[in-house]
Amino acid sequence: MREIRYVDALNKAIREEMIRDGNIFLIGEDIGPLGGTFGVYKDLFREFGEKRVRQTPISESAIIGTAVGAAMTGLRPIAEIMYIDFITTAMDQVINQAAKLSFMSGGNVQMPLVIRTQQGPGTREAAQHSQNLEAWFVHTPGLKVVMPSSPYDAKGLLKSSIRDNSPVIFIEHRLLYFKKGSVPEGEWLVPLGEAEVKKEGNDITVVATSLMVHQALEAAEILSKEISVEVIDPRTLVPLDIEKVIASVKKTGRILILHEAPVRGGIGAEFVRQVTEKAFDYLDSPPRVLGGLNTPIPFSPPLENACVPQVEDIVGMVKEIVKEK
Amino acid sequence: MREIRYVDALNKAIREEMIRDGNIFLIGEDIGPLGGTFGVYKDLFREFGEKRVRQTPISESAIIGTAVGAAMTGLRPIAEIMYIDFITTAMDQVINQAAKLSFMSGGNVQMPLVIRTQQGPGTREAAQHSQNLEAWFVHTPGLKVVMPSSPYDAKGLLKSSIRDNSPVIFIEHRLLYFKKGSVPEGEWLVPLGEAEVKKEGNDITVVATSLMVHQALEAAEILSKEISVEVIDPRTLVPLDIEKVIASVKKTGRILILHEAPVRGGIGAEFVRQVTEKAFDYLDSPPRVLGGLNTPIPFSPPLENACVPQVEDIVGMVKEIVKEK
Amino acid sequence: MDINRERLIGMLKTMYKIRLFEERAKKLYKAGMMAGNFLGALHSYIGQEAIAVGACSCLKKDDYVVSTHRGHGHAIAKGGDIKRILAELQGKETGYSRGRGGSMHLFDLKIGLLGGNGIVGAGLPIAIGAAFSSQYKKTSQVTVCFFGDGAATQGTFHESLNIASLWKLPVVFICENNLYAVTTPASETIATPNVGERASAYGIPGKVIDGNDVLLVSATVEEAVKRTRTGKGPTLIECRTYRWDPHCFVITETRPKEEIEEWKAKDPIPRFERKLVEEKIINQEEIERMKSEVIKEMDAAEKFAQESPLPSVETFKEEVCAK
Amino acid sequence: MDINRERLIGMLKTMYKIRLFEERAKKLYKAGMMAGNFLGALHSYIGQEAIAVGACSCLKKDDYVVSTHRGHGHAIAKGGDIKRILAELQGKETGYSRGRGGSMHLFDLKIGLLGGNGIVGAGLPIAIGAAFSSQYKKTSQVTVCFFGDGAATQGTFHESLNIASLWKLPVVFICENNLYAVTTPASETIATPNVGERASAYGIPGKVIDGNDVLLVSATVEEAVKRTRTGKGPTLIECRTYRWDPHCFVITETRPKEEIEEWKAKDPIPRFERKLVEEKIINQEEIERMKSEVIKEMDAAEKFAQESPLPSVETFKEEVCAK
Ligand SMILES: Cc1ncc(C[n+]2csc(CCOP(=O)(O)OP(=O)(O)O)c2C)c(N)n1
Ligand SMILES: Cc1ncc(C[n+]2csc(CCOP(=O)(O)OP(=O)(O)O)c2C)c(N)n1
Ligand SMILES: [Mg+2]
Ligand SMILES: [Mg+2]
Repeated sequence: MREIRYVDALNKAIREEMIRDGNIFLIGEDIGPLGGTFGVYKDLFREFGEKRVRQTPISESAIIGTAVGAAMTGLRPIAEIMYIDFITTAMDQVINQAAKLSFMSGGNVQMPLVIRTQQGPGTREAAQHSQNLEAWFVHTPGLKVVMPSSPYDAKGLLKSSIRDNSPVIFIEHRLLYFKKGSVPEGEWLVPLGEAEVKKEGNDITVVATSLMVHQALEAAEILSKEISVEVIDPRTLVPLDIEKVIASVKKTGRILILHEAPVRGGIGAEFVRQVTEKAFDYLDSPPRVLGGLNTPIPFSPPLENACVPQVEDIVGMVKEIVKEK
Repeated sequence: MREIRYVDALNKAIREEMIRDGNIFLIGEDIGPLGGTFGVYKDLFREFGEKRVRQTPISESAIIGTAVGAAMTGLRPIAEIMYIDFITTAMDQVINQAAKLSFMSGGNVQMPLVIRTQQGPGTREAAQHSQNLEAWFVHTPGLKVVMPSSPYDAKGLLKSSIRDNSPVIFIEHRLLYFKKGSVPEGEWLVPLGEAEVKKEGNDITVVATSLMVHQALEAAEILSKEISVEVIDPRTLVPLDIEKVIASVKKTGRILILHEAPVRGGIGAEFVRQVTEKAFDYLDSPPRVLGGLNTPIPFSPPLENACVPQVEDIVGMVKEIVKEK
Repeated sequence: MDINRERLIGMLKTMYKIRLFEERAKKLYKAGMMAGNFLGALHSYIGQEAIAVGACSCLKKDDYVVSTHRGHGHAIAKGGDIKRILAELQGKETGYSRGRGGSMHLFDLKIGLLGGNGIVGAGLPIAIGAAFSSQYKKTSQVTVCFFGDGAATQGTFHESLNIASLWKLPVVFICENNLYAVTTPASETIATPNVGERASAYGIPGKVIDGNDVLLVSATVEEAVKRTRTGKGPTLIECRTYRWDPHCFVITETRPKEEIEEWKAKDPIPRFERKLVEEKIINQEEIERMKSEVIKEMDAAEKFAQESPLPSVETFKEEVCAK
Repeated sequence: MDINRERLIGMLKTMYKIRLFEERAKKLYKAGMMAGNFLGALHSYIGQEAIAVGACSCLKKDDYVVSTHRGHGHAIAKGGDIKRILAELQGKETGYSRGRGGSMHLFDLKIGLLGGNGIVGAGLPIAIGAAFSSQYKKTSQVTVCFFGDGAATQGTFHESLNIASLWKLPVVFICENNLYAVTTPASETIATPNVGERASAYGIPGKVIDGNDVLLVSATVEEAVKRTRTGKGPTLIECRTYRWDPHCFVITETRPKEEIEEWKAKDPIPRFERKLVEEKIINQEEIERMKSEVIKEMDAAEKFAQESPLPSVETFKEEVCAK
């Protein structure tokens, strides 16, 4: 199978869907001739023109608001927020409008809207360009939350998100854009709400999304002689395929959840809640979360690195958990 | 001791602090002659004038931004957001500015800022006026999060918050404003980061904040003949006095966390994470969370009531947990 | 008057409908018969009827209206069914939003009603989106976006007017300046004497008009609608007006009594009625007949709402769990 | 010229300082010696020097400056120490923000530098707050708030200018219109030809000036500062200018070559220099001496930054855990 980059997989997904459905349009900053800051929209402006690739002023509330109004009246917008950190300037439109209006109208209006954004530390851009905010959206009823880790998932999940009739927040990772992976030709989808076992194992379940899947797989590889690690990527946090996670924990008896966001109040805690509720008797040791330190992300490289789980931290933590009891 | 209402306790705290420190000022909507929508600022405009009680246009970003700029330059603002739902229009200033600038400046600036707001369903105002959003702020490094349940705590915690040099989000509950409780005269504080056992018990630990403390106590009362419930109010979610919770769980072996916000990704999960990590071997049954349904809050009273834990739900859940194993 | 007789009479009737609806709603609210009356998210439109009616009289059925927290008048003027509005206010399953939304959230896509909003200023970007849709699909639909003086100081006002102008979107912005946001006077919140004149900052036409003159409102909006239907972009119209009731029914009245009385004397309904009588478009008898028709409609709506079932908690829970 | 000689020479020197600093920073960046050069949060101020220098030449040490993501020029013009700026860009403990903030977040309360910002438009409300502080404490401090053409379309622009006007806050808004926000031309983002003329929407004076003329900038800002120091409220000044480099060093250049060349020909430094030479305020020899002083300072800064330690991870972790 051919190998393409995550960024190109996203580009293909959007292009294919735009060809399929004339009601899809793109809205966001610098998405015209530049093709978006990271190139996800490369050449789409040339192909589809400014009608369907709508470059905006720096007005995030209006970007999401325009998408909301357009979605309510029959279009299928894909709105880009350049960095997830900037979504803070549009939260009302995301949370009170996009997520709620279909419900509040008693189903009178629909909201087929995708908000594409990217997040994560690791690029020395400091605290206002490095947050991982998925937990906020997981806690917001009415939104679906998607976090692809591979080019294959990126393409298949983005197509599913675009076809979904609910608002979806589609969160990419800056450090994944240029990673390659195999992506078959032709028409296929990855459904929302289906976790994938990225690597089978028997001693411990490691749950990770986005960039952390790669760190988890690296750690699993390093540990492979001593510990058999199962790596599960939920791929979508809402809807969540908790069954696959539970099944894995029932097999391994141990679970570690990884994320870059601060541990406190992060999605790891939500996994712990569900796992302890549903598989308490299968647990050989307490479920653990390895995530970010409880601090804004610092600029300086060694400090930044210290703030988010590194492969060696994961290796260490897995060993610690497996040794317990 | 004299009994006063929660709203009046807040009023007294602010008034006393404003007399003590001339750098404290109030900023927000309708806080002038009206004294705030719920009367927290009653008579303060008359006493302190428009210099220190600054009524604004409906511009939440500017309200918080003004407070941020003022705090950085030596004042001690108390900014009001009328309903927590409206903070979505000011999230950048709360999250990227107030919470981070002291850190990002390497300590060069301080941020002694209190954001006062109120939240909760129960008043038939629908989904854009009924959210409980504490989980977002707990997940934001750099903020302190306070949620008083009684007039005593309201007064003591607000005074501590005002004197703190970090940004504090102080979350009140609309349904508590007119509840009375005893509040001693004179000068005293309730420190941030100190949980309180609101009722002692041996069979199960119930953790609750804000309005839910009252529901928990009512449930405990109903159950008192059969089950001995310990009710703990952390009072501040950040900093969190997890030790007191752990100590209680070590005694009871069981824990239920209550909140009105949706269970998914709520603060209950964070308690479960910490408790399983720190007291796994003491748990006789899986920690449980009883919280809101996973939906925007509906307007219609029976639907709204069904969305958040009612006393009878708590009673039922406690029985269920204690029966387990 | 270059508007036809039927339309004029329709306008008067709609003004009565709004007035009497709001009076009925207030009565029911005060009798404890509204779902929302614990804290009173009930915002009366009385006094401002000329604006909704004047503006909506220029619109076709499939044109869009973006409304506010004070939205009953907009819904009725756009052709909303008062039975379903009242049912919604009582949290009934037969309400426009099946009891999920309540007073501030009336939606009916069939008549282009895109909802009120509980967040001040949130409607403006949504209106841009609806207008963008029509432009994209090359329909000739127009979007009318209502908002208050209070909303004019939200950042969304700026972002939306700027984009609407840049993209020449088919939208008409109508600022209902009733001089107050809750208890805060517009003079304390808007740095210029008028909102309408801010239009120049976006390179679009701006008007400041008497919002209690329904004919002036309709003529002004008519022109703006024509302009924007033919691709010439948005207009900002500020209508000066006044609400008779307090912000909502739990907020203490803080406005001077004399001011309220002064404005009550400028009641837009008798003013329009007198004009129609003078011009012999309607006579007293017809007016009485019209009023009693409206009252009958109101009685029927009350009965309908009253007899309608509350939503089923079981069904609701199933719906939520299915998600 | 009614500015004294010393100040004029100081201005020229500061312009050189900024220019040479940015060139040095770029060189180090391209050599992989900056902390932030993975994705390049390094925004060059070259071409815009006249604005920071002209504006800050009107300020006292305790006046406040609110800066942006493109903030090195503001920091230097306000009297920032280039050693500590460069150290910050390299993520060193000796940097202004102890390596916590980086290029976009330079703070020094001692010289009134209230930080850059990574969020476009976020500085405006913060500037309002600083100005409010001075008004509250009855100091005569003024706040200068820099922002780009891109920031002028954020909602915060509207909210802040409105409040500044209402409250007559001691603030001067300086929009550095360099014609682009990243790759998006200002003509596609601002519905009117100028940002400056939007001032009328807030009832404050507005100016649109050549931002490459340091004397014009300083004269215009001087007037605004005087006005606002005496309680007459804010002014909005739009300075038309151009940045020579791409938005930052990882964004592809999309602007027409000819346009870039055209603007390079309008370089504010030789323009000012010529004027000073003509007016015999400085001669060529003094200029050369000045430049070599600046280069020496730059070398010292580079050495200082290079030799400074990175922050200690252990100490940092302890700090975090203590919270
Ligand atoms: C973002 C936001 N801030 C505050 C409120 C609370 N609030 C509800 S209505 C209102 C006043 C609105 O004034 P205006 O826009 O003039 O409309 P009016 O009520 O006068 O019709 C306020 C402050 C809100 N709903 N949303
Ligand atoms: C709220 C927000 N949206 C988008 C960005 C990404 N971004 C960084 S700088 C910039 C352009 C800013 O343009 P302008 O204000 O004109 O300043 P300039 O870069 O031209 O100096 C953008 C879009 C951001 N940092 N913050
Ligand atoms: Mg008003
Ligand atoms: Mg620019």
